[in-house]
Amino acid sequence: MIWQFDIIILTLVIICGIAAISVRDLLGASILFGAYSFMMCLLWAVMGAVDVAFTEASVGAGVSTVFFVAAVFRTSRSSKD
Amino acid sequence: MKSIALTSVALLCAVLIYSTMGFPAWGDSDSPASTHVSDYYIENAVNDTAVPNLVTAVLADYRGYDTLFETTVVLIAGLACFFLLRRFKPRQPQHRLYRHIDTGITLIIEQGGKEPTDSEEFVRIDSRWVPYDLVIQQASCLVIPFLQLFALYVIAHGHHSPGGGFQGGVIFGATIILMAIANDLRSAARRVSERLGALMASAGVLIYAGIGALCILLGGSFLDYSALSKLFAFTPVMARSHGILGVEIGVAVAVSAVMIWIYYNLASAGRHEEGL
Amino acid sequence: MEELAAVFVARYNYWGVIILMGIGLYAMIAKTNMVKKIIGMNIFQTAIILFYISTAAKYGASIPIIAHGHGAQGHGIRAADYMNPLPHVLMLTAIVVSVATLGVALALAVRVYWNYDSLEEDEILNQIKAGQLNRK
Amino acid sequence: MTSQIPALIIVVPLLVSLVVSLAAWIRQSLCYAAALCAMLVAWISAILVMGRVINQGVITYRMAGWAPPWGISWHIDHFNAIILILIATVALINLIATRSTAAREFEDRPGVFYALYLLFVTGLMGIVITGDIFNLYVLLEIASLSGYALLGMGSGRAAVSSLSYLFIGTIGASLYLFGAGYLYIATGSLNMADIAAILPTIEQTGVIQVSFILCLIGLFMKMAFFPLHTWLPNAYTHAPNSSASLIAPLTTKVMIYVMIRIVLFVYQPEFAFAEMDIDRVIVWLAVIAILAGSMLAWKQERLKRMLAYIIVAEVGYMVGGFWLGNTAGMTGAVLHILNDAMMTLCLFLAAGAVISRVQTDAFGALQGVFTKMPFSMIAFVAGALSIIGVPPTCGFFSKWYLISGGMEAGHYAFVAALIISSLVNVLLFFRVIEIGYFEPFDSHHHKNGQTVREAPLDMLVPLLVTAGLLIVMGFYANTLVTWIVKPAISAATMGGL
Repeated sequence: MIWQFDIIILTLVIICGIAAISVRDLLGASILFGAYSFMMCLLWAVMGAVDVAFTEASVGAGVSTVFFVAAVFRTSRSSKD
Repeated sequence: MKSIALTSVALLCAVLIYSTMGFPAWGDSDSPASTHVSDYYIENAVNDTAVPNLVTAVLADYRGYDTLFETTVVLIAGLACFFLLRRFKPRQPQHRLYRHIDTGITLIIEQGGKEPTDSEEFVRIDSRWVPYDLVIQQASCLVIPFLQLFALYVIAHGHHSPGGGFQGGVIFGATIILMAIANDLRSAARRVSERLGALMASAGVLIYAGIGALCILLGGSFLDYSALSKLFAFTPVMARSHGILGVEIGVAVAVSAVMIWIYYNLASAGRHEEGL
Repeated sequence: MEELAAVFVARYNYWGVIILMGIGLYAMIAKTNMVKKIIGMNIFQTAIILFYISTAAKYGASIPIIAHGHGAQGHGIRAADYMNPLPHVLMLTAIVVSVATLGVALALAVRVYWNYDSLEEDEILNQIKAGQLNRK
Repeated sequence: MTSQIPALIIVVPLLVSLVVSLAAWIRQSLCYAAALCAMLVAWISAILVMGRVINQGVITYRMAGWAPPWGISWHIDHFNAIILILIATVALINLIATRSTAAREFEDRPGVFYALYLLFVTGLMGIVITGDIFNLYVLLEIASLSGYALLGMGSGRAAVSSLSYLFIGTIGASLYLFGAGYLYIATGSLNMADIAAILPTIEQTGVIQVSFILCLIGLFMKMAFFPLHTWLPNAYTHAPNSSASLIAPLTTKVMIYVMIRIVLFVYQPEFAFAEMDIDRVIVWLAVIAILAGSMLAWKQERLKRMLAYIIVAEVGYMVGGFWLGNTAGMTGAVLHILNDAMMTLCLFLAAGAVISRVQTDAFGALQGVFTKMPFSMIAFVAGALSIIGVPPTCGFFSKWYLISGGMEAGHYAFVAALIISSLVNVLLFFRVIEIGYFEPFDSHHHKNGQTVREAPLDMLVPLLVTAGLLIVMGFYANTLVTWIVKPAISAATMGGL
């Protein structure tokens, strides 16, 4: 566990989180949320939580993103904010 | 509105950040969280359950009751998506699109027209989005078997390496979702139909809860896998290890089926005709 | 200065958690789009998961898989050599709960879209008000 | 083998719900029968467990055979045993009463409805029975997620209301989880009894206080305590009738149970009342909740919506009574959990019966229902009298304890709020009764030509049983208090306070 790595990834996580909620295109927001989840997965891997990181990689970055894309495809893609 | 929200959230954050001053330092191995209960797991899990992966041991045995309900939560999500979204009546008016495979010409069949259902030359396509990319289709055909093999490895090897029923199940479900995205929903549904998915989802949780109930019948507590040693010729420790494997298989079956089921319902908005 | 740096290194992870929680909560309060709110909800939940994982970390410890698990049968295992497995277990459960919540939330959002043809909260409220006026 | 009876309360509904969700794809007709059997078994085992608790004291059930704090254990005392019986009774009565409603509302998916129904009940029972703070969160989500699905299936606004309930409910549950994380970081344990033993020994650094506040706010969101109640009226008004009459009586009451359990058994009274010093604030909030709930109920034009706002006021009764901090107030709060669940069930079932015949619950359409549906309306009046607090019904006794608790604590505003809200309830229900009894039946309002008549027997019998239970619980209120409520409270407070 090296805290210098940890802080870099944590910053990336926060940037991805802010980006995901501020993009107007919902498809883009879904993909940014996928990136957020993947960064989060790296963060947990740095902290030694390999099982949790594995789960987040498959669930958060994988299946959740697909669900978001599917829901956006079936509703509307644009958002007012 | 937005500025009010921003200030109140910022105030809340400030209070919470102030409260972190009372925490033990990050990474401190003498903090209460790292000494009170967890030491027992680290020192005894291998002796108690013969599972070197501590997370698997704690997940499926010491706190197996939590994990049973974790699997049930996934099943509830599947049931809820079906319950809320599924529409059995087909859409009216209906016209279907078929593509001639060799030339790429699209055929529109209005209602009442004869459809080339069993034709070798025509293939049905979705009305809103028409994926027709040979590279994607062939590449996905190539990787899906290996992904499924990897999913089975993750399920079976959860005792020794990161992974287990949940992760393996999600990967397995994702392969079918990949098939549905690369081709179309109907070709995935031909392999894993909605009915099969729903039955597998319930059956997977039933395997888990059934193993737990079997332990009661054999004289132990609920989910006390060591009671299984009476049924099979295992030592109680190995019975726990094998009980964990059985439970992980149940989790994997349930989770993979539910992921597919949720995807079908979300991507087709409940009609199961056209997908993403 | 050194003390300040020590406090920072010992706490910044928790601060990151709280900032992420703030981002999620802000999205849920201030954004009107339902999908944005759902993304905010997920960020909020993952922030709490990060909090638990941070409590499990130990400097100088390895991942919670006992090396040479078989054969040695647990002799001479020192607790300080391995990360705390308990929060990892809890958070596996929490991740699963969050994906289940996500599925149900998206299903409800799709149903909302069927009824109102919109995912913006203010537009839906206007439609509801107009519908009540029509009925009267 | 008898030591395994507590396990049946959870295991049987869980297993049967899985069988039901399998049967939904094989034979839909089996689903109802299976659900009924499961609820009967759960009800009988809850009563057997109550008997054992009264005879032998606290039962501890070790899940998977591991000793706490390493494994998860159940802790069953008088308090959760009686709540278990309450949940099983309400769910059983509602299951029988809403059979035809459910068949109409979910014509092509009753199997999945019954599976979600059983899972919801399993979740609530698991919340009540568990002795582990993280396990409580998981089961909270089980009950909530199945609740969102059941509420969201209605037509029109139901999905929007259910989605906003989901947002608030998820924030509430996550805040609870965050508070539990603060507790974990300070104590290193998740078992309630273990934390209770550790907490007095560690030095106070503010972490425990913050965890207490976070847990409390999370639970307030879940139980619709006044400023955080906005999800409740919409969610219950637009929900399908068969699920509203299950969820409305149980969810808020179980959350109040969780609050009492966490405050008394984890943080303990000395910390929660003496050290935190927020009890006066919460009682004042409860006063506002009672008054606001009653006033908002007055403004409504529909029966179910009015009942939903009455629930908001009733939550104020129970939270306020508990935070008065004396034995009478707590007795009143615990007794009122039992009474209020039964009253709400009775009123929602009666409203469901009316809606099934009149097709709407707007006040304007209720003219003359008393002559057309006399038995349903008798049950409705019994429920109304109990909510108002008229003596032979059970509502009187819990309100009596609450008022005497308020007098004892010297909190006269709370007493005044209780009395004002009772008067408002008189007016509210008199308005309904006036329309239903004195105004003649007007056939112009029922343009679909269907004649309005008494509800079918399978709906009417459970409704009358519920109304009867209200009066029986009134007669046996003293027995209930001496045998069950008093031991429950004194176990927590060690006779202190």
